[in-house]
Amino acid sequence: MTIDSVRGAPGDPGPAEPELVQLLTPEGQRVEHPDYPLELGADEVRALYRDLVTVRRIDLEAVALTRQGELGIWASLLGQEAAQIGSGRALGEHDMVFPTYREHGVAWCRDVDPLNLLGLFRGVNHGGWDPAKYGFHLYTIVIGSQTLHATGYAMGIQRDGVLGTPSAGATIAYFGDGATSQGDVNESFVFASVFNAPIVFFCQNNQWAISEPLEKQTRIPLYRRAQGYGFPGVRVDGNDVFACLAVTRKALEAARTGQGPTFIEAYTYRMGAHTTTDDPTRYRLKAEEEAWKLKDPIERVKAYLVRGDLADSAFFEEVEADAKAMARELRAACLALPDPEPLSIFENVYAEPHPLMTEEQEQFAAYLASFEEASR
Amino acid sequence: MTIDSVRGAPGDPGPAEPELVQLLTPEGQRVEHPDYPLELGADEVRALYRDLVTVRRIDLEAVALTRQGELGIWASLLGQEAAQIGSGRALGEHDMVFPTYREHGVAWCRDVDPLNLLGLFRGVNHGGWDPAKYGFHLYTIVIGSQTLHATGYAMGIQRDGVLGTPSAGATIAYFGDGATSQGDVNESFVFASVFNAPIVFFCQNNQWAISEPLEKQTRIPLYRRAQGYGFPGVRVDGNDVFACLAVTRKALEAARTGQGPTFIEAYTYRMGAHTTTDDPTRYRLKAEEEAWKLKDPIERVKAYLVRGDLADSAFFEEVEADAKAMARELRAACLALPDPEPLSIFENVYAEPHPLMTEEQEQFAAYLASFEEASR
Amino acid sequence: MTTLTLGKALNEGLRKAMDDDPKVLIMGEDVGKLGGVFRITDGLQKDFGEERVIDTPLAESGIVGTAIGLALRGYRPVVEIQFDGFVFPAVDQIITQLAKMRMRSLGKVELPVVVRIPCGGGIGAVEHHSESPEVYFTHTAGLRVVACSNPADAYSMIQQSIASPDPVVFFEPKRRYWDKADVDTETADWTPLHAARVVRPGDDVTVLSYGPAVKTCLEAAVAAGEEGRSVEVIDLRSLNPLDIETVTASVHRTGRCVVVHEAAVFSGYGAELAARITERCFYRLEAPVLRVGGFSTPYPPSRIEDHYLPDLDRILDAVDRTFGW
Amino acid sequence: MTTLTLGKALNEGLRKAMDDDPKVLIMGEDVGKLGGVFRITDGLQKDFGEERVIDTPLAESGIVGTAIGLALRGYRPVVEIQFDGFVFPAVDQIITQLAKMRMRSLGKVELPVVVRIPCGGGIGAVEHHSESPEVYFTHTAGLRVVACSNPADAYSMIQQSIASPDPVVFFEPKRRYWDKADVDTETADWTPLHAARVVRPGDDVTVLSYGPAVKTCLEAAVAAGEEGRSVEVIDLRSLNPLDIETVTASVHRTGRCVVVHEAAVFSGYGAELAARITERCFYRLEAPVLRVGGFSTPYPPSRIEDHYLPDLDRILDAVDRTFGW
Ligand SMILES: Cc1ncc(C[n+]2csc(CCOP(=O)(O)OP(=O)(O)O)c2C)c(N)n1
Ligand SMILES: Cc1ncc(C[n+]2csc(CCOP(=O)(O)OP(=O)(O)O)c2C)c(N)n1
Ligand SMILES: [Mg+2]
Ligand SMILES: [Mg+2]
Repeated sequence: MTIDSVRGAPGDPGPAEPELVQLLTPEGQRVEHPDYPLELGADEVRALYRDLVTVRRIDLEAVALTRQGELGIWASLLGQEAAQIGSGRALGEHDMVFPTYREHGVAWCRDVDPLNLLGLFRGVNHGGWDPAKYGFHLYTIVIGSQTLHATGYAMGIQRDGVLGTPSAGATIAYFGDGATSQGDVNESFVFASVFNAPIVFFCQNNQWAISEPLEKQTRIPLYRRAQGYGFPGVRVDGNDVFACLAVTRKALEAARTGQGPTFIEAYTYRMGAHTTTDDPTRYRLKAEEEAWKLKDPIERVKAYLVRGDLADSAFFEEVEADAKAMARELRAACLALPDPEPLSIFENVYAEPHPLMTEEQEQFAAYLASFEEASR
Repeated sequence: MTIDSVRGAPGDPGPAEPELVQLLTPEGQRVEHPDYPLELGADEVRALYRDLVTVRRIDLEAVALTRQGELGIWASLLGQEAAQIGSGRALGEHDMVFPTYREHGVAWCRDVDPLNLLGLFRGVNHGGWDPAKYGFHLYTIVIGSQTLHATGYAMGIQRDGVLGTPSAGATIAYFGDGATSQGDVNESFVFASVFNAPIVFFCQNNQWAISEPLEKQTRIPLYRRAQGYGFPGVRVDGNDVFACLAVTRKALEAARTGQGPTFIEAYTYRMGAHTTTDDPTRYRLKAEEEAWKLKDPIERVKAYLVRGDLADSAFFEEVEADAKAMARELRAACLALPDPEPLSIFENVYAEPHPLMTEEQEQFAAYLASFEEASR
Repeated sequence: MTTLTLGKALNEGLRKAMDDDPKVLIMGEDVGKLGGVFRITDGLQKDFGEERVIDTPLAESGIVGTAIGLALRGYRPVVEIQFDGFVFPAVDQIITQLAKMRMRSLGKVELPVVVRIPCGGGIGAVEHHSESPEVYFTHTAGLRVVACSNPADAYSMIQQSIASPDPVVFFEPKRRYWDKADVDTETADWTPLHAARVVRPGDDVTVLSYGPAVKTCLEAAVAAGEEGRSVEVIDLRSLNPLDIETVTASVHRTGRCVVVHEAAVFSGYGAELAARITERCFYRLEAPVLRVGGFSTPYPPSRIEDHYLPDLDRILDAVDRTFGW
Repeated sequence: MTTLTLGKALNEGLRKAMDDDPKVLIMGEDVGKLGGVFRITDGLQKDFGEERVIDTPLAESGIVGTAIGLALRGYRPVVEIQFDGFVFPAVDQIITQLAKMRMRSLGKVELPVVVRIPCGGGIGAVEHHSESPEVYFTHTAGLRVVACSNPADAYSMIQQSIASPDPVVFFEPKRRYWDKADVDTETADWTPLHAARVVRPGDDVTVLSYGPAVKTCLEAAVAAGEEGRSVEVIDLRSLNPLDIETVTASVHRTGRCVVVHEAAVFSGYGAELAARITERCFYRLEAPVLRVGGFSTPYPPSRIEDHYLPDLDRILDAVDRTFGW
């Protein structure tokens, strides 16, 4: 048979409980997977737990700040903490991350001050951190664009001749289930595979692209998209921080050693609204959300820690208190964020002098000054 | 194993002689394929032979006309006759074709006057035939764009509610190996698969995109691209008119009966230059061309006809003479093609009156008239 | 007469068009159950079904490209681009295909596709959600480009655009979606789609605008009136074709002209207005046509967008300058 | 001094840039063995290898998008778009990413990417091979946009563009690729990239142009000179930023101005020139700035492209009209 026997039924995104790599069950039970051995010390698990709790708390605070009018909008990561912390903690010093607008957890792992993220959503700038400093590129809002930047960056790593050496890095491109339909994302698959670039495509399939369910983007499981381009695709339990860590680690290592791209589908769920302006009650059922609540990415780590006597209640309380304190500080810092100067509009458009920038800036400054004079 | 075991080596476009559907060997031997039974009467085979010879002759004439400065440029189909005639003769009355700029053979099957094609390459218009009349859309030069038009048209067929009825049609989108890298083409795969649209993607893999060999576009056989989107992909001997006919027929029938898209990779070779302005000696070896000459799409049908005593030399001579006569007529008609009127520049930009068209046309008419006056 | 928001007027206009012609389709991201992020298509999928109100994959080129294919099959697709900044992936299909197909076919192919684009700033959004990309389309022959500024026009112009045999790029002033006004949904006796309208007569200076800035211009005209200056405000409504007759008639009378839009001034649509008006009214102009618009920079972060957007004071300042020339 | 065609001058300029800086890369379709369809990159892959002269997959968005990534990694990619009409699939990456990344990062990210676009008509080509898409980029803040018109400028401007820390859209006048002139390849003492140049001094009227039309303007100036009219021709060279000082100095002297480009006039770059010059030289202008350009239609089939392209007669006609105003 030459015709591929897999003729997926349209609108059928695969089995309800798809085969996926899992190392920690929703009940907190550790399971093994032959391809992904993982050994974690108690310290490491506790650190992961702390990460998960912290980024959820930051996220909660940001949602609250939005409700209070302090941010213009916020894209919540609620439910996707494990996908982000698992993959984020798999990253090494030389790796480079290309996020969307929702990777607050990965940003956390890269030491980007959450205040930066709040600044963007508050509208004081469009990002503004230094990607090179953190190994974490700017948030990208135009869906899919960053996957090409990541691929190009990976081609640059190749050209630097560092692959296979200790200073080898890989790139990791984050994107959503909806993004897989964009031309850019598919072109990045072409470039990455043709050049065998050191890149990991990390797709957080949170089942929704705003109001559109997965079946509006694909009729087969997303991880199989990679087959069409000749590189491996794997589906991982996106609510399992251990599995996300192990699978991403392996893919990054493959990339760094010259084995080319891997596509990871982190199967997870967007527990909240798309953004704070969205209203999911218009398009999805409460029951679906409830079902996913049972797979909460944090609860299962807690259960694992408790079950294995790896942490006591003092630890959990401390983590909670620390997160709370950090959120409080963050809130205060957010409220204190100064608005940019009006004349900064003309800055950073060009690196070198540009007469029109100078002209418009001078005219605008004179115009603004005329009010000050008038009000004097 | 969740990771797809197929990690194609980069730069390896599959085996040299890939597994492909073949019904007629280069030596003219009929072979059977379990999935593609095909019965053809002698008349039908002779008709196919006539088609093949005719379109090659038209193509030759166009190349000659270009050399003589009568056409601005020409994209030769030399070597791809079987792919085009095989698929073209699989089409039914209600099917709709979306070609690139090289589908002269398919145009022939759809009764588009070759003079129309010459007109485009001569520069008297940008196409100008009526797509609805022929079931053959305008030539599309921007690589890949037409695949989305074909998909949308197929979605229209679905909405007309004719699938599965005798008036059901399918669409067929033609494109090259290079085109598979374009975002648009991959988006068309997404739309076609998600909506299960009645469409056949017919990729003529002629091994080259201008000077770029296949491995610049993919590291695995192209027909496997379809796997990533969940619909069938098949590789057919693109120099075998029988196989192209049978495989396209089956795919079209699947589409018309609501079974959704199929991807066909017709494995063939661009025997000539990319266009008349191209110089393949700069980038490929004569030996490759020689090897492909042995697989000529016309010779094998001739051998089959001779071997089976299905045609005599009178037939072959007649076909040759007819083709020659048609070419002679075509040449004369081409030379007689009138240049468009200068003022036609303003026509057909809008369906309804547009003041700027009127204004510029009037001004230009007055301007042109001023010369006539001056020269009177 | 009913009082409608601009958003609701669009919704009613779309509904009417779908009622009138079964070939009219709606396509886009989240246009179905959600009714679009601005609810412009609210309720339409419920009433007309998933076959006519199509939630598409997340791919703008795909949306416009398949809309072209549907139009070739006899449908009249109305495409929603979710935000102005996301039209760019579709620009190739719009410029090289949608705009040129009619000429390519020597008039045999008609593509009655409407591309709706919520445009402009002022809603406190993040990057790419406040763009004014009209020039990319006004410069593209084969397209008609219109911009509504109020509920009544929204209601009529969307229907006229859908009825047009030519492709139309339809700009919607997103920060005015919630503005309310009376709309006569009983009549179809509308101003022609491509006619400009004098929305406030005046004698001393002509202010030209379109889309979201029209309201600001009207406010400026009121303020100027209080200072004794009679400002005529024209809502262009159509950018291509431009109703140059209405415009020049006004400037001939007033001898002064200020153009206002949100897009960056440099190489923006105002340049065409200034150039064309100057050609037509050279001896009548007491001052050059002045342009008030966004600065020639990327759209700034929302906390300072009020400085970027032309406001009442900047318009009045330009009006003043035309008198001081 | 060596005599070079414009195409060869570009080739030598690219070679020099690659020699000088190992971070300079060439990317595009067919730029390798073939040397590009116009042979602008001829021999470069042979000498610099496949890692630096990259034949990419056939996907313009991919080309520009990966070039951005390479620039983020410290490279300086020079991207070739095969023909003007094929830049549109890349327009999203250019407009939403390449142009805005610096502002997005508050100046921390630099993207020294050059996008080379052979542009304009006059070579008897089929559809999409003769476009003049400059306005789509001049209106996009964050980009620098330049256009060379002769071999010497081609040689220097491509090197200056590559050296620029800002992204540059670099237009090449494809029908002038075969024009020859002396080029001093020994000096790097060049006119600044963004300075316009008076290529023929004159007193009676200023003709502004750029790219392929400059040569036609010079021919028109000669013809006008024979009729006793002294025409000053300015080659703008840079479209964004515009060297308005050089332009206005000339128009202040002559009092008359004609703008010439191949792109459609409506909403074209000439509109910005006309509007800005009129603002600056209002009291000096004896006639409105007139625009000669392509008609406001899609580019016609090549058999009549000579009517579409501004030629000597149409330029002279406009010059005449500025005197008859
Ligand atoms: C090119 C483009 N089109 C549309 C949008 C508007 N938009 C923002 S997020 C989104 C859905 C994205 O879904 P997905 O890729 O699954 O990511 P998620 O938000 O679920 O993380 C859309 C349509 C956009 N940002 N960019
Ligand atoms: C969007 C776009 N980019 C570039 C080109 C220039 N171009 C014309 S044909 C071609 C190669 C096409 O290769 P392929 O798809 O394999 O088709 P073939 O010509 O081999 O039939 C290229 C790059 C184009 N027409 N459109
Ligand atoms: Mg999602
Ligand atoms: Mg090919």
